Amino acid sequence: MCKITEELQQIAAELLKEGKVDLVLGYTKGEQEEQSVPCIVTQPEDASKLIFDEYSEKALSKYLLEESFQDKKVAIVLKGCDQRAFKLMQDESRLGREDVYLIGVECPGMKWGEDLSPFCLHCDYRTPAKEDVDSLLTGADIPEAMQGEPLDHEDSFTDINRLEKMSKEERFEFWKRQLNRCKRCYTCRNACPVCTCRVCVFDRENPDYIDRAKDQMAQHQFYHVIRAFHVSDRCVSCGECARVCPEGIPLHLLNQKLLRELDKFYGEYQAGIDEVPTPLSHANADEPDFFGKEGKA
Amino acid sequence: MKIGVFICWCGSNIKNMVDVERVAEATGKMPHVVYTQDVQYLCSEVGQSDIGNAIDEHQLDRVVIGACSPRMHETTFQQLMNRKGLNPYYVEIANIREHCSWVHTDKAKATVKAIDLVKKAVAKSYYAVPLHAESLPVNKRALVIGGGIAGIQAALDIADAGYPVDLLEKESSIGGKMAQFDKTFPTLDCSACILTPKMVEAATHENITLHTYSELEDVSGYVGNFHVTIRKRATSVDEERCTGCGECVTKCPAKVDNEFDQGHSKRKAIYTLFAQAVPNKPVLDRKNCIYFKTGKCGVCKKICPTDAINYEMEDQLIENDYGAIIVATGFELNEPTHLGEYHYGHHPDVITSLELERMLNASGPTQGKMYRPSNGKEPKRIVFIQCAGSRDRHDGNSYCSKVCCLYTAKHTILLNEKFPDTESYVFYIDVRTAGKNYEEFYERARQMGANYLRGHVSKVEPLGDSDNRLLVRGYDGSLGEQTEIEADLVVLATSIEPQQGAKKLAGMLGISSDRNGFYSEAHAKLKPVETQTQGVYLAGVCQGPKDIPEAVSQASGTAAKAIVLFNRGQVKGVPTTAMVDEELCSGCMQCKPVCPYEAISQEMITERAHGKARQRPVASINRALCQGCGACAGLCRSGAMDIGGFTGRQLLAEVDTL
Amino acid sequence: MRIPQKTAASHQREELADIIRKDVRDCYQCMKCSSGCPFAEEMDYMPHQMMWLTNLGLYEKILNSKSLWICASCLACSSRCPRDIEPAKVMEGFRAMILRERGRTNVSPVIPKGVPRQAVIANMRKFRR
Amino acid sequence: MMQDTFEPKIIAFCCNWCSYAGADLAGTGRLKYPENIRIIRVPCSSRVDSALVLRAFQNGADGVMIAGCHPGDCHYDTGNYHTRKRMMLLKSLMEFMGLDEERLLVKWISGNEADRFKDTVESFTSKLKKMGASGKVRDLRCAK
Repeated sequence: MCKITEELQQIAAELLKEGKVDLVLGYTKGEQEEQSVPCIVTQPEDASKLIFDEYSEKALSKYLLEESFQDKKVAIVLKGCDQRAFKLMQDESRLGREDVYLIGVECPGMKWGEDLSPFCLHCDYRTPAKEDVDSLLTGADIPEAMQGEPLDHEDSFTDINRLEKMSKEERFEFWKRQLNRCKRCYTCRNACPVCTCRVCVFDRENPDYIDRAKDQMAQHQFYHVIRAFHVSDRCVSCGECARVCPEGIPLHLLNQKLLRELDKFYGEYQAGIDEVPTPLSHANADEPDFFGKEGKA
Repeated sequence: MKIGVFICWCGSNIKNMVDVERVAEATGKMPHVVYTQDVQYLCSEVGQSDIGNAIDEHQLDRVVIGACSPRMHETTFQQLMNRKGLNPYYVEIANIREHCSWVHTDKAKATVKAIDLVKKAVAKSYYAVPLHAESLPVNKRALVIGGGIAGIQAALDIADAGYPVDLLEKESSIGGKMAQFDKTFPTLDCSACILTPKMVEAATHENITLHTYSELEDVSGYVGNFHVTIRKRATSVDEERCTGCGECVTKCPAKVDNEFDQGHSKRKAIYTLFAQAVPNKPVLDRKNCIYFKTGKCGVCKKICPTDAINYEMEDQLIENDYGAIIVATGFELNEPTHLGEYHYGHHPDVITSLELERMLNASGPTQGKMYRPSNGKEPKRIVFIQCAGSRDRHDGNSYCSKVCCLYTAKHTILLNEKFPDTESYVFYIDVRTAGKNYEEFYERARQMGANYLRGHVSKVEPLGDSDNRLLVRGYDGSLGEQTEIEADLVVLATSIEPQQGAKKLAGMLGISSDRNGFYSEAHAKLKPVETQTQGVYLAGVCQGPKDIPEAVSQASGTAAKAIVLFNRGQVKGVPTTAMVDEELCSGCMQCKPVCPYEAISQEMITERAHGKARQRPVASINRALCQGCGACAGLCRSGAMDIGGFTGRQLLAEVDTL
Repeated sequence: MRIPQKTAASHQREELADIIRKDVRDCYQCMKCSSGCPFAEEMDYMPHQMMWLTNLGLYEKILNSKSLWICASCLACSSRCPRDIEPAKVMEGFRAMILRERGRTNVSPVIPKGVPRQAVIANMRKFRR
Repeated sequence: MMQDTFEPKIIAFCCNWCSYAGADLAGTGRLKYPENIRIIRVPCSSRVDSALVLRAFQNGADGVMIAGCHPGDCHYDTGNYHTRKRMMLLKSLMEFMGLDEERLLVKWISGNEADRFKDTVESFTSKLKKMGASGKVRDLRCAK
């Protein structure tokens, strides 16, 4: 058993025993070896169920919005990206810091099948900042690929570069191939820790954004463009959207592309680390004008 | 829902290019349209009564007009709706004249387009919501921030109109920079002689309350209803008891550099800012007070005949409500030490214009005598360097400080008058004399002997002679050669800059600053004293460099704006404001920084869910402030934010019909 | 050039003022005199510079300049001066000062090629003894 | 030839204070431009969100134009700064997805630039005529 899991179980048991929290939200081993699933522990003796490993990808913070978690004191396990998501939710008044006990864990990098997630390779915030959490557990086994400096955005999201080099028609065909597989199961949206609207626009009947477009392709384009926009500057780079997609659509490329453009023209911004407002919530005169006389339009 | 569609011929203006009957016929087939008519002139009385009669006869609740631009006659039709007891936002106008009949040449195509445009308007009207303008009462009391000449003028004007004014000043006396000046251009009026009566008038005016030695702590609210907290710093002198006899000042043993004289004299730790200070009661500068530094001394307390000294006095927080705020915070002068080539700060005989101003002032540190700080002798040859830090992108401010040309001309004139055997040399880039009688004033300066050399000085250095004089290296554009002058005194026309705290204040007031840090007016030409925040007005140099008459007229302008607001007694917002669907809003407040009017704030609502009452945050619109731009609605992810008259549903309906 | 500590003595300034009856202080260096002067190219100090040296009190430079003698007294400058200073008159004033102080004229007469007759005659006037 | 008969459909969102007024002025000045454009009045260009633009394309618009005040002239001070930021992102995402980002035109047209309005409509229309019908985002079942 790794050091973090051991310490985690210990802390969880103590918190429950002392009555500091009503429940601990963490991970436990799933049915398969290469799978960890969310788990709620309410009794000190069950704390031994909790684990933390390189398959504990799921961002847990969004559970806190659910009805069953209201009015309860919760301890929650957070990786670096999860903590960013938590911070963003906090900044966006979705939840308060007071009733939540944060257990920060050092992330060893998450697996996408055999490989490490490109998000993790690029990540320079694997461990939450000490002052942002109540307990911080470190000492993860860091795989070799992640021991050096994190990769640049360009070097980890190579698919974006590849797509950018294609012709427009090739790109269109690529996305057509990808998006035509979309079943609009909304798993990407549900897994995303920053998709936190009370009612998603795509769940609203009036105006009915989806039903109007009966053509599959047009609908998918609509959905994914809008989703990429809603996430863009608020993305905490956990990579869950792409990982959970049952059709394996690389839809993280869309919001990462937007993020890259935002960084290029308006300076780097990391949601959940840097202070709000996010880049799209403010604009000023000094920013580049693409649509003036010499602009690309 | 019963919709009536009216198509205007506009005489031949529309009819010649659009088949109006066909338009009426085509739109008449749309759902909910119960009546259509084409009319020769809809805006005429006949046309208006046609619409009115149709409303009565067919019980129409919505009206769609196909006519000229809504920018032309929207209000005409809205008023008609009002008269008919319908909400004015139940009328929708399709622009088939400016956007159709006038710009096209093919009647068939133009008719198709006109049908589209009217259909679009009908579709939009399906989702029309009734709108009302919010009006709120105005608190008829003004706050003027800054007690310089602009602030004083604004306060006096408002007070004379019969409204109470609070005048806030951070120093211990009102008067501002003008109190430091000797004479004013172009008339050479003595600055104190024209300022002091105004100061006294402000202090004694029944409608003006002075808050000196005070700063703005916090502002909330909006036009007509600002809630302001003022921090009155502890003066350690009980205002009620103090008679201003000055005994404490005389006896105080602590001497420090006098900022008012730019360090060319000393003042005591307990002091009045200057002789004619208003209010003329001393304040204790705790940083330099021996009692506060060591716990020993207490001379002032012992000597005070009325026992007015109170070492335990604390800062006071004063809270007040105002309807309008006038910002007249003025400026600072740049300390030109960073311009190494001028040797300022390294040689005592390189001084700034304000230092010279104090020297020339009869009530200044030298009682109007000129002297060289290095040896106390009278300077014979004085070199003025213009644009020292202004119009300098490299190491200063890129803008023009505007007043230096004239005050330097004034200095040369004053020097020539008082000390006829001094020589003045002025190095300049341009001389700008835009202003009434300014050119004549500049001419007079040249006439009287000032030598104007066109060229910037590149270096001032000590000459190294026994007199410790300076060598000024410049260029004379007229002769076209490098020119050196041995000078006894070098005077730098330093750059005017916004106050250090300008940005913080802007944040508190919700107003914006330009790239140079001066406050931005709402419109460069037509709203020069307003800001983007309604009810906050700008007077004086805080908005940009300007001279006294300009600052005073701007101040009176702000006063007029405040008085208009107070006379009207209420603020009426626009009806087409943002609206929040609280059911959808999660209170993420991404919309808040987008709003240019600070009209969005967070509010807690109570909601019953699962049998429990729970508080949760939502965005809330102040409809008096919101101007209805919709930038927030364009950003809102959940669609909780919408704009009346241009709701997401309405715009979608328009898009969908096309 | 370093501006000397001692510039023209007041008696010199008075003498000039006496001759020309104009206030050179009025000059604001618009340079119209130089832009219209037919001989500006030949001069060491152009008319506007002469005006400027006058203002600065650098009379020595003026009195030693070639320009005084190249000036053809065509009066183009005078007729166009927006300040009514009449630079030609100022030039004449300095020439007069020199001529009054006999022996001062160490400048040789220069008659550039293609000079109009009027100028030659003007020169004659200047160099008369 | 297709190009000769094809009439593109253009939806334009014009801000009330500048571009809509510019279009009005084009009318008052009797300038002539093609009939393909349908103008939707919005209070400010920043009111337009990407959903509206996409919806227009889905509905068969061959081109969408968003016109606002010149930067610095916005009636609401900062609205068009938001517009240019949001629309730049939308255009680059469209390009990234292989969609014709040229079909989305963002233009600053002031209230007195009637000629600019006319020129913009003319050149945009002729460009779209050359490009042909937009099919990539179009919802075929929506098309009338």
